[in-house]
Amino acid sequence: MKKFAALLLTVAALMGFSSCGEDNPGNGEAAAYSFSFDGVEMRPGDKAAPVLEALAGHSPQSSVKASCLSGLSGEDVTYVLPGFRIQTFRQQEGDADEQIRLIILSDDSVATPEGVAIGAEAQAVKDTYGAPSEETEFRLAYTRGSMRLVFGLREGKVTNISYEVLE
Amino acid sequence: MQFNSIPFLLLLTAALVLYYCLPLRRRWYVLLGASYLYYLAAGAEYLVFILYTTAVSYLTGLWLGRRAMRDATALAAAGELPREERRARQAKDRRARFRILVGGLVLGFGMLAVLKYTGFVLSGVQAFVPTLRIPELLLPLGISFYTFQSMGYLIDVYRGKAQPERNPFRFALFVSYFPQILQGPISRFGDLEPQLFGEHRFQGERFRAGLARVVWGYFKKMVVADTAMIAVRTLVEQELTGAYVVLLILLYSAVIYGDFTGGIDITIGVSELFGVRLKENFDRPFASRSVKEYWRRWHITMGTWFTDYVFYPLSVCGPMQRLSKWSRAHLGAALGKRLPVYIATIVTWFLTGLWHGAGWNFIVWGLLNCLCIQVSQELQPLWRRWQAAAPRLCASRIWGCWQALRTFLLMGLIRSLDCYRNVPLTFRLWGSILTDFNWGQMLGDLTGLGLTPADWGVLAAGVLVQFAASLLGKREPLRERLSRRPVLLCACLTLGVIVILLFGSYGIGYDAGDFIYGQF
Amino acid sequence: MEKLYEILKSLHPDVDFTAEEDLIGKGILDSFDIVTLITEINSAYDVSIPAEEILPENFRSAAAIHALITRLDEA
Amino acid sequence: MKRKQWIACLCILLCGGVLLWFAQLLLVPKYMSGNREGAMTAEYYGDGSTHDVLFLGDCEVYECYTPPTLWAEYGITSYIRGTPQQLVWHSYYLLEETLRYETPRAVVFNVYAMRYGEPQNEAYNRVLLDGMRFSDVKLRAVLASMTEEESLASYLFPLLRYHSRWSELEAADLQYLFHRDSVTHNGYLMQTAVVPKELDIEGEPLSDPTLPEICFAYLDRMRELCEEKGIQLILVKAPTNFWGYYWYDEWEEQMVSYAGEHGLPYYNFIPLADEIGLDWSTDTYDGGAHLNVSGAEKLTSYFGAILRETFGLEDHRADAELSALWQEKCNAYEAEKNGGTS
Repeated sequence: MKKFAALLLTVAALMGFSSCGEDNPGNGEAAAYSFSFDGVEMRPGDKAAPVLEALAGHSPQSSVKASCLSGLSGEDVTYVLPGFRIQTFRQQEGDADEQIRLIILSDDSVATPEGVAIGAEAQAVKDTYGAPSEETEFRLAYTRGSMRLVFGLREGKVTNISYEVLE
Repeated sequence: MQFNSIPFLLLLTAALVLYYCLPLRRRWYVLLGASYLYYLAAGAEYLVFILYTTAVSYLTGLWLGRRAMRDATALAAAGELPREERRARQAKDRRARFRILVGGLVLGFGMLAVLKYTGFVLSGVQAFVPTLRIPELLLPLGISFYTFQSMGYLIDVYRGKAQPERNPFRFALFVSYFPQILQGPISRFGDLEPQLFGEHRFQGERFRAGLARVVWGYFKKMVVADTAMIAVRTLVEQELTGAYVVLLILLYSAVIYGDFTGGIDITIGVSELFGVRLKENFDRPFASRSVKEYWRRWHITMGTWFTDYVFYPLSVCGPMQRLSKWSRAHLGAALGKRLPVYIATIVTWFLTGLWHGAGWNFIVWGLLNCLCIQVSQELQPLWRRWQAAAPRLCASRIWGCWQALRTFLLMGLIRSLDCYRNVPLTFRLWGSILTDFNWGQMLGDLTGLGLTPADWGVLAAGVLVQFAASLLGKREPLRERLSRRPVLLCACLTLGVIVILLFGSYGIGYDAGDFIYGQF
Repeated sequence: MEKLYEILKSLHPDVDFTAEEDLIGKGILDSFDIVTLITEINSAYDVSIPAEEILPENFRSAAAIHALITRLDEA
Repeated sequence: MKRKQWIACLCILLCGGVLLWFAQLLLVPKYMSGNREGAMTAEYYGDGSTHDVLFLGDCEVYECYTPPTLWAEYGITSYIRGTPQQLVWHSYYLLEETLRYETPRAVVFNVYAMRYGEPQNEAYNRVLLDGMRFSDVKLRAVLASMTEEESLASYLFPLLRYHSRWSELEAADLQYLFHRDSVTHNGYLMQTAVVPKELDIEGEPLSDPTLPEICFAYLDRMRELCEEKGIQLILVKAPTNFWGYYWYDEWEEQMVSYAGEHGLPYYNFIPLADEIGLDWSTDTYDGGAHLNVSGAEKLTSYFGAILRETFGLEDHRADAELSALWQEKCNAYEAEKNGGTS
């Protein structure tokens, strides 16, 4: 009987501690990659409004891709900026929580904060960012938290760079 | 396989047709076949767990039965023995049988504990060992229910209240009977066995009553509970404070009532289609005037299970009797006689909470219920003096309604722990009811909770219909009266089906309404 | 029977147990009393009342309690 | 229960059934305004006449080819069985069903759908499958296209899917209870707006350029079905010029090699845009993603020439009965084009 009581106590104690273990944050993920241009930092998954306001000076042109069925909610929008473009998703025009889905570097006039630009060697990318989480003949991908930095490759050279939101 | 899914209805129809075609004595084969088909649909990987529990309790039961037989014949063969020696031998045999019982219980409850509580306990250990990886354990369908039912069987066999079942297939049906596997009621072997294997000729009236009960269960579940659940989910996700918490209490009461009693109505109704009568699990619970009475009307079979197999044995077992003697000797008569019962009650409610879920909110939920019962028990003398002071008022209906309302709100408050599933957050939200009671804002924002005005209308109508049915059915449930008038019943059922199909919350856009108690 | 009356008297001195026929219904014996009663009876009569015998009809009156004790004694 | 009671019950059940059937007719979306695309599939059954050319595909088909122009300029009869984001297996089952009604001389399939290996949204399934008449083909189409959350029952009894529309009913739901108006011209959904194209940018980078295996499997089945019935299968890629519906070079290579391997004609109209005479400032209604009516006519007359010269489709304008029928269609087409009621 004493053994039973002892067992009960230890189990209760263990559970007692579990309550404080409930909301300890997951071990810190390495910070997600972000792109910056003209002092404005942006990351896929962020709200689009503040970033677009900050970049208003470059008068981004926007283009909307409506879905085939007009009733379907949501549309993708692309904002073209010097050397790169931002693709977002929103419910409708002026939607407050329009979200950045994709940042695409289109030419070598811009580079990633870590200094890699279009035309760089695949090996240069690996030297800068280390082992990729996904490597194929056509691409190198570095996944961090809820986003992914992808380098498109043709004949070992970087042809496009994009920051993507993980679905 | 959900109750409100097409495959279930197909399985049920096929089983019914086959059931009434077979000769009377072989009809239970259909039930066994349907039960295992139903269980397989939930996932073949779960099968091994239910087979394990069935085997453990079947074999332990047989062993206990044989051992009891052997002890009795040995004792009789030994002829006349002095009282002392006979008593000692009986005690020795009983202890040996007790060890077999404990072996069976440990194996049975052990599996439940491992599958259900490892994650919970390990998350506690994780506070010390952060790198500990908690394995993802799958929780077999209805494990809490069929484990309790088979363990109850073992204790009944040990106590001699039930004869062990020799035929493994019959016993397998007792454990896995498909209507009640998902969320009970937790039946006793003595009650269910004669029903399952009795001779059930087709009786029109009982069949119609069962059908009416099934449709009524679907109505409560799909029209009321699932609609209210949409708003509850928004309230919980956004953790809205103040008057929203009161709204959540009211809505979640409608959800849990519609979902659980509706589910049990479907279970008992379906079982009645086969002529198998199951124990009632509810008796107009929201009419109860005290927490103690509430727990005699809500989830009755679980309450009696914990009382018969946990509370009483605990309060009269050896160590508790020694404690009772010691406490009465040292702490005086009043506290002395209360201590053992308090301890037994607290442990019982701790386990009841734990049974509901592997989480602190469930345990706190259990202990709070225990606290309410103990406090109202202690205030009994105070309450009698108040009753003596104003007898006419206390006997009046208004007072009765006030008590029922008070109990309803209190139980709703405690039950909201189920929704938030986080104890500190729940207490903070309870506090917010007093600090910022923003009922104006809440009333204005009703459509923002995911329900259109039309849905709110359906919800209100549904609750009113339930309230009316419960009032009309005070003396005799409506379905019994209706089952005696087939044409009227047919009209009601058709109308019911149409209402469910039109106003039910099901299909795309609503995630399939799985039963709250189905996840235990 | 005498020992039984003594035990009952020690619990509730003001109740006349010889005549009382509905101890449970009238709420004279509550759950605390029953547990204490069982402990006293077990030590006084050297029997052990199992949990499944805790039923209203066994504790309805002093006579019923006594019948329970004798039944357990012969078993 | 006595016989009289049985009869009463049966009557009640019958009334219940009729009521549910009526509720289903009432609650099913009518697609007469707003999303008119929903009414296109069912419209085919009302046409009744036979056609030499059958177009299959998504919006790059039902908004880029105009049957009345094909008839007016070349006397070729055609029908477009297109639906929004029609997947390859949708097209295959539509073809199989259409062959139960008629055997066209040529089937034109737009290859853009090859990029989708799985359904993108339940709405696209509903828009196509709800319109189809009940048949074993529809059953197989439903089973092949259903997403995770959908159920076969909700296609057999659409009431199970649209029951919650009871609180959003409009006048149209009552007006179009038993009939539907036609919203297209032999499957062509007219778009008269003009939104010039501005941005000339590429599509987003591709993570995996290879086209899904399942698409080629169903394309093979379509090819075999056409060979079996002696129908000429023609693969086309509509001239779109938009970052959102970008046609990648890797995809083009795979389609060219597939067409070459099976000896199928494949026309990619994107590079031919200038030859067709498309002007991206006037011929598109959404900035380059789709053609409007003027763009569609240009493409149709260009494609008509190919159909006549390369595939030798005859000119039926001499046939009195057909020309009377098509005259009506052309009048309706011109009326909508000039009337501007899009």
